[in-house]
Parts: sequence; C-alpha cells; structure tokens
Amino acid sequence: MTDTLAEHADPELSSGEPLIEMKDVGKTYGAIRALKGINLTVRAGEVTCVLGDNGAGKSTLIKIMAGLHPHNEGTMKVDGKEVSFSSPRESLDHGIATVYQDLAVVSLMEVWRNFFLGSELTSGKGPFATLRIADMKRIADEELRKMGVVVKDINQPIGTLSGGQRQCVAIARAVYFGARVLILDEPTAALGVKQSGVVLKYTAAARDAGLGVVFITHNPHHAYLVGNHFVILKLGQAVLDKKRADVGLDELTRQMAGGDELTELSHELQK
Amino acid sequence: MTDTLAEHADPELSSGEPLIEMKDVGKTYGAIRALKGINLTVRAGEVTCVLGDNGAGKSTLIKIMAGLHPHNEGTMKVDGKEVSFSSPRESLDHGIATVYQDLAVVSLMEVWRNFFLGSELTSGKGPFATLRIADMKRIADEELRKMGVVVKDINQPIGTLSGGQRQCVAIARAVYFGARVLILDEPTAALGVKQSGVVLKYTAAARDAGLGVVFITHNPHHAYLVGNHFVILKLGQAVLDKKRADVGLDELTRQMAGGDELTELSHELQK
Amino acid sequence: MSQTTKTPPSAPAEASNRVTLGWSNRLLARPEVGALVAAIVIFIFFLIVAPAFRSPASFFTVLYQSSTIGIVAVAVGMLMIGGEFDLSAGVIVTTAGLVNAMFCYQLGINLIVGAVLSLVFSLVIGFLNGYLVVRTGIPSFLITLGTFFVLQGANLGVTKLVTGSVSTPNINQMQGYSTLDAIFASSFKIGTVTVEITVLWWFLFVALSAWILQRTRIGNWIYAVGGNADSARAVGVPVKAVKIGLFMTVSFLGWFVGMHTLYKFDTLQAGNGIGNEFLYIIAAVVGGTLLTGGFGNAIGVAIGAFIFGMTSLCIVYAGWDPNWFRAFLGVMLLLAVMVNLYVKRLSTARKVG
Amino acid sequence: MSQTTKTPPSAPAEASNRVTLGWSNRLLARPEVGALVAAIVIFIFFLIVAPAFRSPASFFTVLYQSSTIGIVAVAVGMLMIGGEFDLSAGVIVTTAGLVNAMFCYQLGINLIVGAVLSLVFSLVIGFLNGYLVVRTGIPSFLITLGTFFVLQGANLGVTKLVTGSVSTPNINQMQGYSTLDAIFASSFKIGTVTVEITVLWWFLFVALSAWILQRTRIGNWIYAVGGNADSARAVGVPVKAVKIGLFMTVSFLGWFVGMHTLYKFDTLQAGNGIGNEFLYIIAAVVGGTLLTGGFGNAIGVAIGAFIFGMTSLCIVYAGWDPNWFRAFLGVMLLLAVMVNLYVKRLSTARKVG
Amino acid sequence: LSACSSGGAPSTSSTAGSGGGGAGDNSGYTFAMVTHETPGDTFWDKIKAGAQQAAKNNGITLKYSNDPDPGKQATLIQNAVDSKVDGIATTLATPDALAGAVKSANDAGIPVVAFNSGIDQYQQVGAKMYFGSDENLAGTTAGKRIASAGGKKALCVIQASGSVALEARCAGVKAGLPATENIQVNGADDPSVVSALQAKLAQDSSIDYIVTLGAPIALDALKAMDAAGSKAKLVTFDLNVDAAQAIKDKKIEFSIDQQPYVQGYLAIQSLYLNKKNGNDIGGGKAVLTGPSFVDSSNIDQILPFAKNNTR
Ligand SMILES: Nc1ncnc2c1ncn2[C@@H]1O[C@H](COP(=O)(O)OP(=O)(O)OP(=O)(O)O)[C@@H](O)[C@H]1O
Ligand SMILES: Nc1ncnc2c1ncn2[C@@H]1O[C@H](COP(=O)(O)OP(=O)(O)OP(=O)(O)O)[C@@H](O)[C@H]1O
Ligand SMILES: [Mg+2]
Ligand SMILES: [Mg+2]
Repeated sequence: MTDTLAEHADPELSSGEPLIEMKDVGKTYGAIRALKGINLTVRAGEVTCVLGDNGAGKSTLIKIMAGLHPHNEGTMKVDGKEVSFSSPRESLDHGIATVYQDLAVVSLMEVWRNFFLGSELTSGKGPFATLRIADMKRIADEELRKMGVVVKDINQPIGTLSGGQRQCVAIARAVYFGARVLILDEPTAALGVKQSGVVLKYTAAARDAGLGVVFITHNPHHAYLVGNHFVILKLGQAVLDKKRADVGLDELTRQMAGGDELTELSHELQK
Repeated sequence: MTDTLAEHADPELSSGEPLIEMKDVGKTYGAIRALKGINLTVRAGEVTCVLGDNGAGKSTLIKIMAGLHPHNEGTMKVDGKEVSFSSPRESLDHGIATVYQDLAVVSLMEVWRNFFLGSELTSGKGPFATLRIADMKRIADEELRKMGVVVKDINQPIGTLSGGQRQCVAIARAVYFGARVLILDEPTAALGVKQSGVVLKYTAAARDAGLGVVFITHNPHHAYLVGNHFVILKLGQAVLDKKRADVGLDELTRQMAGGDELTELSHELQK
Repeated sequence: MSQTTKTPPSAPAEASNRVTLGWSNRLLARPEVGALVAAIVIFIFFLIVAPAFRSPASFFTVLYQSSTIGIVAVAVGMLMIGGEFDLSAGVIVTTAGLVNAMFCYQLGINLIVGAVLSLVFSLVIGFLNGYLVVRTGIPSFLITLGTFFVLQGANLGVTKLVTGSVSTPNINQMQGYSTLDAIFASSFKIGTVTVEITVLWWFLFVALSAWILQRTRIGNWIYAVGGNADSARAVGVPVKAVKIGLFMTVSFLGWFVGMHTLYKFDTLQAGNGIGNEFLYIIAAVVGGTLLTGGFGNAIGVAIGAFIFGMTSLCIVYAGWDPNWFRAFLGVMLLLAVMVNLYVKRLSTARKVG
Repeated sequence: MSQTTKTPPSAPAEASNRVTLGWSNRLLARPEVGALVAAIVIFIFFLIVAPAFRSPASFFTVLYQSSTIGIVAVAVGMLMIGGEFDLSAGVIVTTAGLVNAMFCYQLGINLIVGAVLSLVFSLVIGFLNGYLVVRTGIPSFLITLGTFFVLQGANLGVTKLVTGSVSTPNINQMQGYSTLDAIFASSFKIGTVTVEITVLWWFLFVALSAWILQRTRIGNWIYAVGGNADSARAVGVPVKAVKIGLFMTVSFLGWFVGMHTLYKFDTLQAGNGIGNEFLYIIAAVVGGTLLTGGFGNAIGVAIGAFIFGMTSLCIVYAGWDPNWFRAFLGVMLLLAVMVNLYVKRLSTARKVG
Repeated sequence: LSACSSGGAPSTSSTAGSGGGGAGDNSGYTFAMVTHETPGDTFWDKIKAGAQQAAKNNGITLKYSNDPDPGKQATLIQNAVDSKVDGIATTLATPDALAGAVKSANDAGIPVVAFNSGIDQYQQVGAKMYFGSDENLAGTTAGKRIASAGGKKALCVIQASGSVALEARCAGVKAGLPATENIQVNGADDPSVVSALQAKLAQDSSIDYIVTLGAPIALDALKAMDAAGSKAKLVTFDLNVDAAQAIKDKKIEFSIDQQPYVQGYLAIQSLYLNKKNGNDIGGGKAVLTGPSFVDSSNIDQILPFAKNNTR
C-alpha cells in the first residue's frame, strides 16, 4: 500500500516546508457564517488534525483548500503564492487531493471509472486520447485490494457498493493521486475498525512520504494516533491550535467535550 | 430527552417479549447475494447490536425490518405474526422507527417538515387535514435542543445543515416516533464525541423504556456500552451471535478484527 | 431515567449563534417572488410600449388568456413539484371535450351525463398515466409522451369514425347546454369590462392548490415525493398514491378546461390542444417550480401563466411584427427566468446582522 | 515504510465471494440491448403486417428516414448523457440552412463560403446555449426553450424580411452547389436500391460517438458530468467546458442535417424543423439513455432513431388509417420502452452461480 | 343529424380495398395520395371524402398519407414508390422540395398528378395534371372584392406559422387590398385565437375586415369580434357546416371556396382515366376548382352540400 504513496509523492517535498497557509480566512454561505478568522498552516511531512462538533465548519474549511468553494475573507497561500481557487482542478493541479464527506462518487459509473475520474490514464494527449482501460481496471483493483477491499466486480456501478466500500474507493483514489497534500474529511466515519486501521496507516505513510496531510475526524483517539498538529473548531472559529508536544490526548478529548462525559456515561449506562 | 421516549413508548411492552423474529432470512439484489440464513430476535427492553465489516449486509438487514426491501428467503415475524412488509409505512404502523445510513432527509424541505414527514400533526383526519404548523415547529426545535443541536433557523432547508446535524434530525425523529422498536444504522458515524454520547444515552433510555433497539455500529466500544445481545455479520452471514453475558469487549473487538490490530497499529505508528 | 438527564453543556452557547432571517430575506426566498418581480417588470414595460394595453378591458382579456393556460398549469405545477411531467395534459383537454360532445350527440343524451362520463374518462386516463409511471418506474416524460401520441391519434381517429369529419357537431341546441355553459363558459360585466368565469375558477383553483401545498398533510407529501422519493417512502409517505393522485389532478383540471372550450365554442376540432402541454410547463417553471421537483408553489405558477398570457397578447397590443412573434416570446421567457434567478440570488447573498 | 505493510488478513477470504458475471448478464445490462430487442420485435411485426416493407428499397427508405433523425439524435443523446436538454435542436437545423441559402443568394457568394459561415453561426448558438446554462444554472430545458422560440421567430422574421416570402429561393444554380450537394445530399445505387449518403454519415457519426463515449477521456467526463456534476467537478472534471462542448456538438450535427436538407431540396421553408427536437429526445430515450443523465450510449440512440423511423414509415407501408397514425406511434413507443425495461430487469434479476 | 349518416366505417378507412370491392368497376389499381395536411383540419376531410368517392366508384385501393414537413412529405412519396403503387396524387405546397421525389416516381414509371397547390410549378416538377385553385389569385380576388365593398383595412389571420400556402393567400389579399396586415395565431387552441384577435381589434380600431384562412378560425373570429364589440366584417376561406350557416345568418360576408371535394375526386379519377385510357384532363393546362364565392346569394343551394361534406 505505502509503495503507492512513495511512488506518487512529489520527490521535492522537504519536511516542514509550509504547503498551504491560511490567514484570517472566513466564509459565509449567503446569510450563514460558516468560518471566521482561521489561521492554519499545512506543512510537508505533518498531519494536521481538524476536530470539532457537528456544524463547526470543518468540511467548509477543507472545501476551501480543495477549491470547491472560494473563501470570501482573508488570504490563502499555496507553496508561498497567494491563490483563490476557482475550481477543484486548480487545487488538484497543485498536487492537492481530497476525500470529501458528502461528494464521493458518480453512482452510475463503474468502480474503475470512478477511481480514475478526472485523472484518466490515456495513451495520448488531449481530451480525445484513448483510455488505457485494461491498465485502469488493474490498478483500481490493486489499490482497492491493498486497502483490504475486494469488490465483486470492478465493472459494477459504484452505486451498488455499500457505504463503506464507496468511501474506500474515494480514499484509495486520493492516496493514489495526492502528490503533495492529502485532505481527508472524516474518512473513517463509515468504516469498520479494521479498515479504519488501514486508513490510519495510509495517513501515517503519507506523512512519512513527506506529504502534508489534513485529517478531519470526530475521534480524538484516531487523531492522536497520527496527528502532529491539532486544531479544534467551534462555531466556525478555532478554539485550540496546538502542536502535538503541547497537547495530550486527555486535553483533546476534554476539549471535544466528550472525554469525561464518555467515562461518566459508561458508568451511568452500566447503572 | 428521555421523557420523550417515556411518553411515546408503547405502554404495553413487557421486557423480554420478542418483537421481531427472523428465521433463515436471506436477500439478493439481482445477482448479488447480500444476506443468507439470518436468525435474529429483537426483544423488548433489549439492545441488539449488529456489527460487521463494510459490505457485510448490516444495512440490508435493517432495511428488511424497516420494510424498505422485502426479503426473498426465510420468514420474519413481528409480534408473533408472519409479515413481509411491502412498504416502510407498514413497518412504521407496527411502531418500528428507523434511522437509515443513506436515506436520511429531503434536502429541499424545511427542518421541521422533515422531522414530521410521514407522521404530520394535523388538526383533523384524512390527507387534507390542516397541519398544526406552530406545534410542529416548536416540537421539532425542542427535540433537537434535547440532543444538543441548535439549528440556526428551524425553517431553513435541511440540505444546508452539516452532515452531522442532518443525522441528528433523523435520530431525533426516530426517537420521537418509535413506539415499539428503534432501528439505528450507524447513528454515530457522522457525530462528534459529545453527540455520540447523547445518542448512546438515547439508546439506553429507549431500552429502559421497554423498546426493542437494533443498533448498528462499527465501534465495538459503543456497542458494548449499551448492547444486551451482539451479532456479527460477515459476507452476509452471522458469524457470532451471543448474549452480553457470554461475550466480552475483547472478544467483540477481536472478532471485528480490529482490537489487537489497533493496539499494534498504535505501537507501529508511534514508531 | 429522566432524572439523570442534564442539558448538554454547550447548547446555550450555540443559541447565541442563532439567526432569524429578516422579513425581506424570507420574502425573497419564496419561489414566487422572482416571478412576481418579473411580471411587474414586463407589465410596466408593456404599459409603456403598448398603449392599447392600458385599459381594464385589455387587462381582463389578458386574464382570460392566462386563465385558460393557468387552470391546467395549477395541476401541472403540483405534479412537477411532485417530481413528474405530464405531456398529455394538452390533448387531454380536447379528449375530454370530444368525449362529452360526441357521446351525447350520437346517443342524444343530456350533456350533463356526458360531462360526468367525460370526467370519469379523464380521471381514468390520469390514473393510467400515474399507475404506469409508479408501476414500471419508466420516466413520466416517456409514459405521458406515449399517452400524448395515443390520445392525439385517438382524438382524430374516433372523431372521424363517429362524425365522419375531424370536428364535432354543434351541441348548443342540446339538453343541459345552458347549465353547463353557465358553469364553464359564461361571462359577466363589471362596469364596461367583461369578466370570463374561467378567471374566477382559476383564482379558486390557485387558492385551493396553495392551501393544499402549504397547509395540509398531502401538500407536505407532494414536496417530499418530488424532493426525494426514496427518503419519503422510507418515512412512510405513500409515494405511489401521491403520484397517481397528482396525475389525476392534472386530468381533472384538463377536463375542466376541455369543458370550457366545448361550451364556449360549441364545437371542437379533434386536432386541438397539441403544444399546450409545454405552455403549462413553461408557466410552472417561470413561476419558480423546479424542473427536478420538490420546490415551487401555486402562486408562482399562477404568476407564470399570467406572464405567458400577458406577453403573448401584449405583443399584439404593441402591434409588433407578427413574424417575430415567437422571437419576442422567447426573449420575454428568457428575461422572466433571468429576473427570477437574480431575485433568488439576492435573497441568499444578503448578509444578516 | 513499505516493509511494515502486510496484506490485510481477510482479503483472500473475501475474494472467494467474488463473482464474474456471465457474458449474457453483462450483455443484458448494456443500455442498448433493450432497444435492440424492441427493434427486432417491431421489425418482425411489420415484416408480417406490411408486405410493402419487405423490399430492400423500403428498408433503405427507412434507413434514410432514420438517418435524418438519427444524426442529430447522436448529439442529443450525448448531451442527455451529459445531463442536459436541447429543445432548440429542431429549429437550428432550419436556421443553419436558411443562413446558408439567404446569405449566398442575396450577396451572390459561393455556397461553400455560406456553408462555413452557417457552421460558425450554428456553433455560436450552441455555445450561447451552453454558456447560459452553465453560467446561470438555469435548467437547460428553459434556456433552450427560449432559444427555440427566438430562433423560430427569427427564422420566419428574417426570411420574410429578406425574401418577402416564407421560403428561400432555389439555390441549385449557384456556385459551389455541386460540391456541397455531393457531400451532404447525394445518393448512389447498390443494385436496385438507392442509398442516401446521409445513411453513411449517420453510421460514421454513431461510430465516432460510440468511440468517444466509451474509449476517451472526454467520454468518461460526459458520463460523470451527467451522473453527478458536483462530484465530477470535485475531482477536477471541467464540467462547464464539457457541457458547452456538448451543446456545440448538437448544433454542429444540427447544422449538418440543415445542410443536407438544403442541398437535397434546394430550398427551405422557414417554419420547418419545429417538433423534431422531441423526435431526437425520443430516439435517445428509447435507445436507453437516462433522462436524468449519466447513462446511455451511442448505439442505443441509433437504434432508437431506427425504431422511430421504421415505425413512422411502416405505418404507411402497412396502409393503416393515417388518422390513427399518432396512436400507433404512441403504442409503439410505449411498447419499445416497456420491452427495454423488461430486458433490463431480466439482466439484474438473474442469479449468478 | 345528417352528420351521423355519413359516419361509419366505409368512409373512414383509407384503404377502400374491402369497401370498394362491390362498387363500380373493380379496376384493382392502388393509388397513393400524399398531402401536406396538418392533422385535424376539416378542409382535408373533404379532399379525402372526394378521393374516397372516386376510389370507390372505380374499385381503387387508396393509400392516404400526410406530413406538413416537406422533407417528410418527400419521403412519403418515396414510400409510395417503394410500395409500387399504380399512381400518386400529391399536393405541391413546396414544389422545389418535392421535385426529387416526383422524379423518382416518374423514373419508376408511376404517373403523378398534383392537386390543391403548386399550380405554377406542377409541370416543371413533373406532374402530369393539376386540379386546384390558385391560392394567390384567390387571395387577390378576395382582396379586391373587399376593396370594392368599401373595406379600408383588413386583418389576415394565419393559423399555422410558416405555412407557404397560408402565406400565399394573405399575400394575395394584400395584393388586392394594400392595407392588409397579418396576424399569427395558434390555430390549435381556440381560446387563444379568440383572445389574440380580441387584442388585435383593441389595438387597431381601424380594422374593418377580418380574413380568416380556414372555417374553424372564422368561427373563433366571430367570438372575438363579439367580445371586442368590433364592427368589422368577416371573410373566410373554405367552408364547413357552421361557417355555411354563419354565411346564411349574414355573420360572414362571403367565403372563398376552392371545392376541396372536387380536388380530391378529380385527382384520383384522373389517375384512373390516365392509367386506363391514357386520358389527360385539362389538356396540358391546370384544371381550376376555384376560387368561387359563397355568399348570401348562393348559400341556400350550397348549405345542404356543405352539411353533406361534399362542398
Ligand atoms: N451549502 C451551504 N449552504 C448554506 N449553509 C451551509 C452550506 N454548507 C454548510 N453550511 C452551514 O455551514 C456550517 C458548517 O458546516 P460544515 O459542513 O462545514 O460543518 P462540519 O464541521 O463539517 O460538520 P459535520 O461534522 O457535521 O460534517 C453549518 O452550520 C452548515 O449548516
Ligand atoms: N441496491 C443494491 N443493489 C445491488 N447491490 C447492493 C445494493 N445495496 C447493497 N448491495 C450490496 O450488498 C452488500 C451488502 O451491503 P450493505 O449496504 O448491507 O452493507 P453494510 O454492512 O451496511 O456496509 P457498510 O458498513 O459499508 O454500510 C454489498 O456487497 C453491496 O454492494
Ligand atoms: Mg463535515
Ligand atoms: Mg451500511
């Protein structure tokens, strides 16, 4: 699995260099304010974990980095140059690959077509170049197997896969195409323990291959397993922003307002 | 929150009585076999946890109970009578309420309309009866607040809520309308620790109010906090089916093929 | 249990983030407001360029024209909110009239009996449309395109067979005529202007539809069925019944306009009504109904019909070259849709507080 | 890192559950197979009931009729796979011909220049359609309905203005005629039957479209854009460019048929082409294209056009009462769609192993 | 109730094969009639009625087909050629567009006659004979008659946009009465015809004559004039029962009739005679079936025939 990452990672990445820098970034959807005054740096060879309650603005944050929605306040720099992505293509062209929480796949298309969508392998240049279908099928199948996912038929429409299987395809795709930055929005939410483990390993492997990783999760335990840097959002604003050295799992869980409660809860529920 | 459950629970439930009994139930989607030979009993006052890998058939199982897809092998009894639901309405009429993994809400409709959809409050009988709009807004708002979810405007289209907020609306709805059986398909997947805690409390409260609960999750820890009975599915078949007394958290996690690995993983990742 | 409950700690804090949208934003977010603004713009425009339009009589002629489109459009709009199309809505108007006229004329039966029979017949067609759609899952566009062709052919074929010509005989001497004429096709004077009764019927049907959509359980179901039929079904909404009911509503109001046409003109051409199905759809969509279902309302559809009626007649009032008629109509349509869109953008782009 | 990797333990076990669908299931799941079965059924049916259809000449007349619908339908099918509609596709055919004929006739310019100009003009219209759709987000149904009206009006208005009548002058004496006639409207004999060149063009365009859709990157994008535009955009597919390109493809093939019509008949009526937009859509949908986008293919669309051409002519070959023509057509359409559906059901209902 | 008497199976089926067997001389010919009819106009009923009568009289199998689109009409002619019929009668509303198809019929040795439209080009296109009126001439005559009756300004109502034949009629009216304006209405929707005419009458009060191009539209125009309180006079092309009655009631000034029944009848009859005896009706010239005026002076004789669908 990790050979995929090593093969695809941009070899020029040097650990610690800032890949994405956000300064005072804000975003409103019409009348609804989703983000305000966010400062965040994604560095090569580091995992930046973003945590927060439902509706805190985590997905909005990564959609800005991914070029899905432009931000409407503040500045964002990629590789030191100021950008405001007007389409995800631009973000992808900077080597930023994303797994979205709610925009995974095109249901009617085959698994392998989904895997390569937007980055098809062709035997020529230009939009009319012929697809290398056999290669694409083989690679998609291989990459999925590496994650422990064996779909019954690589030609079946992805809409017939289970929720978790679809999520795996989206993750495998991002890992395969992410050359510099990998953004994962709650990648493990629909996954079982085993597959979650695989995803965490990928995350760590990406970090070690020198990529910058943004990892969004509700699970502070997962976050703490791989994170180098933690940001907690609340109502669109960052309420905690610390390096791993400065924060413990306990504080993280407490900040997520769940740690103590969960223990308490377990007493309560056991009666 | 639990007063909602106590108020709405069917007062005639007696703990331990079988509400849903499945015998040798199987299901195929065209050429794809999703379930085979499932035996499962949902009892009043018990939480039945269903665990399993992605694609194991968990959602398929609960869709059969919920009347969304009919099963095509075996028999299912509800309250002792054999049934084969042809629509979710029939299931709801038996007091079975469900939170689906992928069929939550109608995006364009207001939050409160979604909450009451299919079970509207009216001031008369028949389909042309007038809606009690003010009451419905108030109740929807109250029930969401009980879960710690405060939406900015109860009139906003539910599609503008975050993924987790939408999930909360679906759960609050099921809790409100589930009189005898409550089915939850990965209810906590999109939720933060805090809200997950709330959902677990609801689950326990529903059990204590005498409802039969089916709880699907990837998280054996969550499952073990509330479950009375555990079923693990693998490739559409039950590979473990034990009472709480007969199985420990360790075995559950091992069976989910994750427990040991996660620990191992954490060592591995910490280098 | 309930004693152990405590309010989740951070809920009150979040409440501070809660917004109440100002009335102007709420208003702008409604589906019909864009259409209303477009209607007003077009109205003023024609008041300026078409002097002949500046009289109450002209206004009521426009209302009459709008009502004959608008009555069926009410139902088509509801159907579209429910996520389906009906391309047979135009010909069913003619079918309903033909059935009534020919049945009564050939057998010498009271027209009222024929009108009831025609109603039953229309409802059966609506039912069949709906039943086929929900039963087979084939898109309603195709099913109703099929019924459109079949009815169009049957209108001609049967009429030819029965009367030997492609139009019905004149029925104005038959029993029951005066009653039905009074109900469906009468008009009265207010001062100097003539008000056609269809205008009143139109208002009534719009009000009824608005009430059903907003205030009743079935209205809620219609939105849900159009917005996401799977989710609606999952929470127990009788999706199939709702859809069939909507198709039957369309054929009911189609029948109604069929009666109007028959009793106003006393005779019917078997080839009529073709093409009107699109006017209904245009009215609905200009009025803010989403083509994909789940969004829209009755007032909007009524305004859409009014925009269409006004534009098509005001081009005449303005005395513009009739060869360009369609082109003007197209430009007006695009204009109305764009204004509509612009207004909707405004409503979401504004900041609160 | 890679050394630490181990194959997840249960993967091999899962592989045992893996299925390879039999060739018959794979075949049945293709969009065009249902249409093919329907076409064969209808073909055999008409061979039995219409003796006049049993000759090669008749078959090639049917092919010709199918090709004039089918060429534009190729593009409309691709557009529909891409999730959009084009209601102006019927009139654009006429517009293209009119521009060429009138421009050259009035100014006495070589027809080839006019044809190129007309091509540019058509592409601009296609571009505008696409641009307005992707720019405003208004459904293409509405935008192209607008252009439909505008073009229809302009066809009539401009023709009237330029020629004083509603048809163009005869152009068969003008320079460049013979070249263009040979390209667009010639025919040749094979034995006793006449083969129109449009039939060959049609086959070519179908093959090209099939190849693009299945084998090229842009084809992949078309499916993605129609299946889920948001997801497609999120993985970097240039959604807007693809859609605009599809609209331009429609107007390109519309222009092509416009050229055929002009050079075959040497003159054009300004009111022509209206209504054909639906035939294209019918062909696409009967051929298995999903109305909502994301599914379908070129062969299917071709078969759809063939079914339509065959049905409409064979009703005449069979000598059926033309009053019932539309009714037969409707029944055939419903039949074709149902057979299509039935075959698709078969393909998923069958068990494997 | 005379309408019923003409109803029933024999007169409706286009293939008179079975019905024709008993009557007249059973010639065994099959003739195709191809027109540019937009389905649903009573005018074509009469053409068909005439053709059917001729077919019945001579034991001919008649195959009728129609399409308003010139390209498709050409294909229908080709279709008849493929079916190896013995003769083809066609309208030539768009002579240039149909020339190729007529030629291919001639090449196959199938005689073609034209009727209803195409008076100027029928020979050039390759049709042997022509039966019909001259649309332009008919229009001009009507325009002149209006002018001589003191008409100042006429409104010519076109019920199907882009139709060559209808445009020719209005152009003719304009030639006879220069102050003629056209209006386009949707003939498939009576209420919209009424309101459009009502609007036009309100917009231009100088209109004192309305010319409709089909009998059903004339009846709509009466409603519109009524509603608008207009004093304009009404003139129409073609006839049907109600329009004939309206002429009798003096609501319509006059009708320009081209006797569609005769056109249909002669087209088939001439093919028969040509096939059988080599006859050439008209001797190389067009045979005119109109225009003839129907007004209060002759309506009493014509009304019964109009009711019979033969005039
Ligand atoms: N397209 C949109 N239009 C309007 N409001 C939106 C839109 N998308 C998100 N929002 C609002 O922005 C806020 C932040 O949403 P976001 O999806 O970023 O939350 P999140 O942190 O990802 O939550 P979750 O953990 O539940 O996924 C929410 O209040 C949501 O209602
Ligand atoms: N509508 C469908 N058509 C065809 N196959 C389906 C359909 N729905 C599910 N399947 C298949 O059935 C199997 C079981 O799916 P199901 O959704 O029940 O899994 P699950 O246990 O809920 O997984 P997850 O944890 O990922 O949600 C999968 O292989 C899936 O591909
Ligand atoms: Mg999110
Ligand atoms: Mg599931």
